[in-house]
Amino acid sequence: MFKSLALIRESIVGMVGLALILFWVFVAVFADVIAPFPPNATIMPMALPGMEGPDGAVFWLGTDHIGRDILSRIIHGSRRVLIFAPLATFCAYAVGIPMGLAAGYRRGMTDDVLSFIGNIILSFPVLVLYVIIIATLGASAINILVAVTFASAPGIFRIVRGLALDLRNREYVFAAETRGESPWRIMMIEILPNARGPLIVDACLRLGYVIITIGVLGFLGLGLPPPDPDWGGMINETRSMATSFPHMTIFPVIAISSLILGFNLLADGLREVSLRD
Amino acid sequence: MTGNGSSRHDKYDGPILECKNLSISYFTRAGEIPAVVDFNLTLNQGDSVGLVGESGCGKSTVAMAIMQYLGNNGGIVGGQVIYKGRDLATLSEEELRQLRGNEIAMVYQEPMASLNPSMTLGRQLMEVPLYHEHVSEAEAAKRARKILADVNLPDPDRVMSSYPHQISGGQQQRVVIAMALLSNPSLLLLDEPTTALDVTVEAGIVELIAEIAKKFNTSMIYISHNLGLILATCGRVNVMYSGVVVEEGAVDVVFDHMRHPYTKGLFNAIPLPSADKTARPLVAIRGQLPLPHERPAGCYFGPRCDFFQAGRCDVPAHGSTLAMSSVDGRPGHEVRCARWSEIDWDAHKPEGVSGEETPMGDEVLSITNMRKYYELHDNSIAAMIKGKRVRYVKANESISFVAHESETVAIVGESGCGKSTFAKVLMGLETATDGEVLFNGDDVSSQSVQKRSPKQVGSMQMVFQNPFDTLNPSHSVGSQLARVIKKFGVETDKDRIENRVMELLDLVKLPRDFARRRPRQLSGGQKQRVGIARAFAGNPAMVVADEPVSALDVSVQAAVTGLLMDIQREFRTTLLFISHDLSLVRYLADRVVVMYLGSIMEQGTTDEVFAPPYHPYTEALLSAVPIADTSIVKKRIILEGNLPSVMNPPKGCPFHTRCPRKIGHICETKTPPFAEDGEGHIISCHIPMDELRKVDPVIVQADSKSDQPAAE
Amino acid sequence: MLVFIVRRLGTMVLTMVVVSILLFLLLEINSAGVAIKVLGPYTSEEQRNLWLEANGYFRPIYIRYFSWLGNFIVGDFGDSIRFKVPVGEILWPRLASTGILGLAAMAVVIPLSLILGVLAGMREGSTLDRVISVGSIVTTSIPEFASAVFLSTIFVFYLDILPGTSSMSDGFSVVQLILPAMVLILYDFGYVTRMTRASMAEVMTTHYIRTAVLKGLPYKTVIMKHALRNALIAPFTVIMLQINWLLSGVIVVEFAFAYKGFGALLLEASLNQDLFMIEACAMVAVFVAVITQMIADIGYTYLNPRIRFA
Amino acid sequence: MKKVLKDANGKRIHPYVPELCEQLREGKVDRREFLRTATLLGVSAGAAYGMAGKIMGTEMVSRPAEAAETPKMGGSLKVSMQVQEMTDPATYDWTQKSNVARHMTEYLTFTGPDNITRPYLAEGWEASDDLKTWTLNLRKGVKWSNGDDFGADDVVHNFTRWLDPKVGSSNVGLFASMVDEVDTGKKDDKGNAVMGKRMTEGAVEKIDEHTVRLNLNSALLAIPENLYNYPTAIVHRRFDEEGGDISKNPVGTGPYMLSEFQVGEKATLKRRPEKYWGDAPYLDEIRYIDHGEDRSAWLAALASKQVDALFEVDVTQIDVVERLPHAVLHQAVTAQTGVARMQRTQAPFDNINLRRAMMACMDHQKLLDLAHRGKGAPGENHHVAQIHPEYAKLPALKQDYDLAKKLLNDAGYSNGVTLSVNVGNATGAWETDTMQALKQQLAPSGINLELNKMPSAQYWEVWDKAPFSFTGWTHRPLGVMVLNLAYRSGVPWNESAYANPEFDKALDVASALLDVEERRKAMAKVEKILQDDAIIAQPLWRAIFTATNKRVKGFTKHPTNYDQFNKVWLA
Repeated sequence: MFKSLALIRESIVGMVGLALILFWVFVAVFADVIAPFPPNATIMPMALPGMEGPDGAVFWLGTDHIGRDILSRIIHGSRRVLIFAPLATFCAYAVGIPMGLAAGYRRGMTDDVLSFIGNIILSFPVLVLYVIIIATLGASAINILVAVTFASAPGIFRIVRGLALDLRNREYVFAAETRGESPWRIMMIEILPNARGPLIVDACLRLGYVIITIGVLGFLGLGLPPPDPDWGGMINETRSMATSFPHMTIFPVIAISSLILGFNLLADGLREVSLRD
Repeated sequence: MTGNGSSRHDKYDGPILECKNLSISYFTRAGEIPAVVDFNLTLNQGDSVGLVGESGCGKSTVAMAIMQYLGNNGGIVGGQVIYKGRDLATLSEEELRQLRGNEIAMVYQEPMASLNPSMTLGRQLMEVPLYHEHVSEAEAAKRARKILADVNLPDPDRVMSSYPHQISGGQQQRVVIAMALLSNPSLLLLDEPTTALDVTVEAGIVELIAEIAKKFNTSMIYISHNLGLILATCGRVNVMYSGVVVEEGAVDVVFDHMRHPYTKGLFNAIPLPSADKTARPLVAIRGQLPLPHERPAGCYFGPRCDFFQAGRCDVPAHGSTLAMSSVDGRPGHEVRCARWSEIDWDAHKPEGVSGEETPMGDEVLSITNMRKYYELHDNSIAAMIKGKRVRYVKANESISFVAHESETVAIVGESGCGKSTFAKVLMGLETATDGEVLFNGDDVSSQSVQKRSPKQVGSMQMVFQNPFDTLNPSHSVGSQLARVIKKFGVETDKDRIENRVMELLDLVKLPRDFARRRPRQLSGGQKQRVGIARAFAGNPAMVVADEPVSALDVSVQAAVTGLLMDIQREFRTTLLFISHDLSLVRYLADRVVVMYLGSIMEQGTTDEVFAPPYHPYTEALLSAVPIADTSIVKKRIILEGNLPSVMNPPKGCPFHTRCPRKIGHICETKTPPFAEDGEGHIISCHIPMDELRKVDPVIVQADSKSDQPAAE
Repeated sequence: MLVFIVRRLGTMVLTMVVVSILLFLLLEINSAGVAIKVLGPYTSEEQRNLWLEANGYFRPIYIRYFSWLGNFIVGDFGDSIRFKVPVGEILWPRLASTGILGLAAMAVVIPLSLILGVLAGMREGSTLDRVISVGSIVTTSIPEFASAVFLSTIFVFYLDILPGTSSMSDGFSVVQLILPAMVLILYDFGYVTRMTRASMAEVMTTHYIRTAVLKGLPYKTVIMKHALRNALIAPFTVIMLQINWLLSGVIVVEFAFAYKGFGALLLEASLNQDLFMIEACAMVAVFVAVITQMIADIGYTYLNPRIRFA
Repeated sequence: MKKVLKDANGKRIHPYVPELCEQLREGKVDRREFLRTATLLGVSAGAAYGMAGKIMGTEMVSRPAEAAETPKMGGSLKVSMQVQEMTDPATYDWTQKSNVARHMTEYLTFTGPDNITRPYLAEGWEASDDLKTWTLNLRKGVKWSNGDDFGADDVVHNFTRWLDPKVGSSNVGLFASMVDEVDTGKKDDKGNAVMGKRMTEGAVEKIDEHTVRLNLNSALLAIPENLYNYPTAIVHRRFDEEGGDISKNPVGTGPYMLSEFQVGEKATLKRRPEKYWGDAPYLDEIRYIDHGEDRSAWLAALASKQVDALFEVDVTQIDVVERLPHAVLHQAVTAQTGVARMQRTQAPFDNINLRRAMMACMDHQKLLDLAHRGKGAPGENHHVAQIHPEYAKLPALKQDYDLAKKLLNDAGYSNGVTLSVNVGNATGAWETDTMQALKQQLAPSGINLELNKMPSAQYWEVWDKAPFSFTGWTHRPLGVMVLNLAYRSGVPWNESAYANPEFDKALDVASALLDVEERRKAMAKVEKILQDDAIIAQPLWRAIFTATNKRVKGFTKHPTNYDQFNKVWLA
């Protein structure tokens, strides 16, 4: 993992992606310091970019329809997306990896049953699944987490299963078997670490999708509960005004697209360097 | 095959191909990497030249340079490739296209990968005349069919309409050869054409190539790492090392009177029939092949050479390396060595890895009538209707043999012979369907590894085939060894485990700081050593070595083999050596078990098995093994047909479908009996033992030759 | 081959049955909730009980499931709560509309991305490759909802050259199809392009391509006859599975452009708890997905002789 | 013995009317209140305008605006609105459904954008002094589209089916005073008798072919207003026999008839060729086009001239409308509002100090400015709007954080408290915006408001159960109507589970008072009790908006979003 991260220096595309991600990570970590206003403070509705607020502070990107500073909301919104997307992705991996390992390593009935379950979930169009889950359970943070996990885990399951099917035939796995290691140890210690390369690439791509998904849910009004800023939600709240006040919509769009782009580019760069060596 | 093709050959009577001072480099992020330096070659009409060398010596690069196909990052940086007087570098893409596949054709290492999986073979063959000679479809099909018959493929029509995966590996390679011959090329490049094939199949291909050379008078460049194959196919040979040719000349001259220390080293490292593990052990070449950008100045072989002299060998005389010089009195025999004339080969007795013969001890392993069947569930509708949903695959059938303490028993066979299943049953990863497997007195046939005690598990361990696969790339060498020590309960205390890891590294002659290294920092041979250390961590009574050196280069093979035998001798371990390499088996085994399609064909002491009476399969196998010794005369036995599928084995004697000595109906219906010729030498054949005894030996030393291949 | 198809059909049916059980349990296990949803929150307990009794909700759950499933199989999905007409009356035309939108998008995505992907993958590392690769990454990084907002702002409000909604209330209109299809194309083509590129690049490094080149075939023939066929196997599967993704994108696009399609129907059914509509939509969505997967599998098998003749 | 007053046509006038005239003369009620109350009591709108004119000395025109232009006949008006199922007018639960039907099936009364209820299919009505007996005089000469004459049988049939529980009409609640609670004879799971509602025997009486009398169990002032509530459209007497589906078998008295209906997509109404009983409308055709639930899409449809009018425009969109050169924005002052109501029965809202602390944090004007762009009126936490005739002005509420902190301290939350409010956005995104603004105002006192946003359908599942929710309430012409619906002990829509006998009594008094001034005094008490009990935080009264193409003439936005296109024409 560290090797491929170090190698990312070899890929321009990957470096650009990493830079975009690190930029947003920096923004998220220091949000309290760099945001000029509290993200939910309703100060001055409909201010245009560059306008001065009541106490002389400047709304660099303007304010939204109920007077909140767009820049501060984008800055604080990065926190939400960078906590939520990785957390959701992590949960999906936490479910998908053991299932995939078990199916790929043990094969037989375990594989048949798990694959069947996975295929059923996969046969739902993703957003259909989200919409039904969220509309049935309600749009809380935990439900979005559940929905993302539920919808992403089968995809991860498939990848891990494929990798495990391949890696289980390696002689070091055979060696571990011949010394009577437990299946659990073989899966976690012998197989999993060697699957990390493709999984890291997949995780980057998946993070991009999860960010899009959280954005789409926000856009459909099924997203994270307000008022804390959520990029997709910001776009949804303001897009009816986009023609008169494009600043309300365009900046969150740039923010979300740049972060997704960052993950996609990083994934591409990682794949490039991993293929090279 | 005649027509405009051969008229083309008549126009030109200079050399077909000349490589002049050819230097080829790859350009990577790390900079320019010279792959081949100062390569010279002249090939006349009808000549066949072998390029031989270990992996990474640049032999395939030469072939690709001749084809002018070096990819995006490779290029010729010096010298010329001249084909029939034309410098290929000056040709346009279109002119090159007209040469490729038409005048210069190539046969590749992996036939399966070289054929388009989604196109019928007929179409792939027909493309050659269609695009080069613009003949009609019908004519192209006719020619394709004819050439398929020429390469001895039965039923060319079926092959024409097949896809690559539908025919066997040997047949695929025949198709690739047919494709190369379709336009009756002037020059044929063969890049390790048999490496991926089983040994009996290889023999057929080699014979075909020799036939072609004779029949079409085609000039050939034959690339191989196998000296025996070169001997069987070529007139001249170029021995390459690290991007340069170190010695060249006529094959028998070079093989009998080699002058370069590297060539000499190679021959000392391969298990020729003359080698013997106690009397004339194999000698490994010390050190490792230098990476292309770490080559020493002067002689590239210098650091590994026993005759290295500072100030002479490390002075570049020709570019960065040395120049070739002609060996006196032998025109065409050249060598790239500064001291070739000074070395007294008779006085040089290299230290081989040898030891005394150790007496055999008690029986450690005793297998009686072991059988392993797999259930195969047939989910097809037809099977459901018939109610025959379960079929049995007989992976192992009636296996019986014994192994003693400190004995080396070799199990020999080609792919699908059931060696791997057998190993799995022994190790407890599978349980036997039937029969008895007594290990140290305990029946372990139905004891899975989880049910065995750590001591039991530790006392039977395995060394694996693939060095790139044998160690887990994610964990350090030390931690992997430590885990085994802990698992087998050899040591429990942390410090003592570490001590034991160091001891193990010492045992396999690796530096102690390798404990902290990751497997990818190790060479193939080093990884195999770690693999051996791992197998011996639990002080095993028996080690199963599954082709432990087959993926290694010749020079490394000898070292690893020697090490394995050394340790075995030291611990009086029983070694079960699984291999397809009969030369190696002959060299190190005490007893040999020959398997075919899950059954034992023949077993006995090494001498018994390698001498008549033979089982017909053993006989064919022995005949098929290429031997790099000009003094050896072999009987030629080429097996017909394909290896049958394990899923659907022949009834009666499993070998009857390919047996050249099949006696009749009985072979097809009755399982042959185990006939005994002397104590322990058992042959499973319907042919009476007396008949079998009358067979001549397959391998004989020709009287005219000296019995020491390397001496002069 | 026949065996393969029959077996795939079996799996498909099994999948549908399991999905139907899950849906039924998720949405109908609480019959009191069903009554509230059907009759609205303002109704009295008495009214709800009358309805539940009339519609057989007091029967045991498994009988309810089987009668529900039976009705489903014969195409009786029940009445939409929101529309008060049989679900099928709404669902089928909507599905057809989405089919048209999807076809329109795919009609551009498939040729465009295949051509670009092949061009890029043909010469890996070339400038053209880099431009196409980065370009396709950028377009896939802009979520559909974002491009929908911007394309509509530009083309509807500023330029005023395209209609802002695509309800097709006066009959089918190609002009109204442009914006929604454009959004789908913009997002989807990048993904297929990248897949095609990767597949093509991989094929170009294979030994059989080397064989074809060294056989002296013209470059065009190498690409057209040897590389394409093998390089398109993977994108074919991706494209078929993309239909699943398309269905997701369609929700956003139909919502944003008021396109009367399946995606908007499903979203609104979910938001309005139109129970029987959700059930039918989900079943249809899964059915479409399973069918396309089956076609993908069969097509993959057909394209790949290695599996076809195994 | 009271004198029976009659108007110029010999029609009986409610005894309260002269007093009302007196109050108008003395300036105790304004013109609007006079008109509204007079018409409510059965004075025809024309007569009421006439009376007011005489009293105030000015001639009043009941139809202002755009009189200068000559209306043009013909044309098709396209309106963007959700086209929902519209089977049975009695069961309509969305205004949109009634809008499609409104020009086809008509109501007994008609409440204009000016909040004044006029006679319609009922030519006039009389209420008894105790407001328990109402006599409806039906218009003569009205023909159904199938050729039948409209008459008392139709009206009786409608009342009967509204109050039949099997029909499932929400009118049961509206006309609760015509319904008895009876034992249905069934038992529930616990063995208790299941109670059901049945129309009181004799509640509707046919007097003659064109007269119907309603006999109520209790006084009800708002009968005429109720008769224009959207589920009370009058269907044909054989409606149920003929299929019971207005969209499949459209029969009505209105000037237009449904010619095309595709649920979820579009509905087309074509003008009937026969003579209409009222003034002939101008439009040939009204087309409703469904653009889904996304308001941005509606506006996009208007922007690209795909439609001429919209159902509604969000307050955030008014700038966009103003930028469209061909569009005009319409605004209506309404009593539409939203209340963050707390259930006194559930902790922590059983603590009055906590509730009051919340109220003390509110700056209603600022909430209005932030969340609704200042469009509307500040709320006063008692759910009676300034535009209601009985509105009594109470002392202004002030933001007072010191008080809030003190109250919070008394409530035992000296370290602050986190409260979670459900928001369903059932009436638009302004609900979330308002709660976000409220959150900001509560924060300094130590109250942390969390927003639990949910889809509206889900919101309606819990709207009357959740401890703390923000519910949108629609416009009703009288303040007492909504108070009776929502805050009287035990009524079905009492979402705050409010039960205060003192309030009920005060509301009873106010509801039965005809004297506007008296009623206003009584209302002051009602409002005060509600405000002091602090069960609702009511940030604002909304103005509502829509937009039309400039070529749409004669259009006025109705405060309840009712479409009234009889006088609309296209330039």
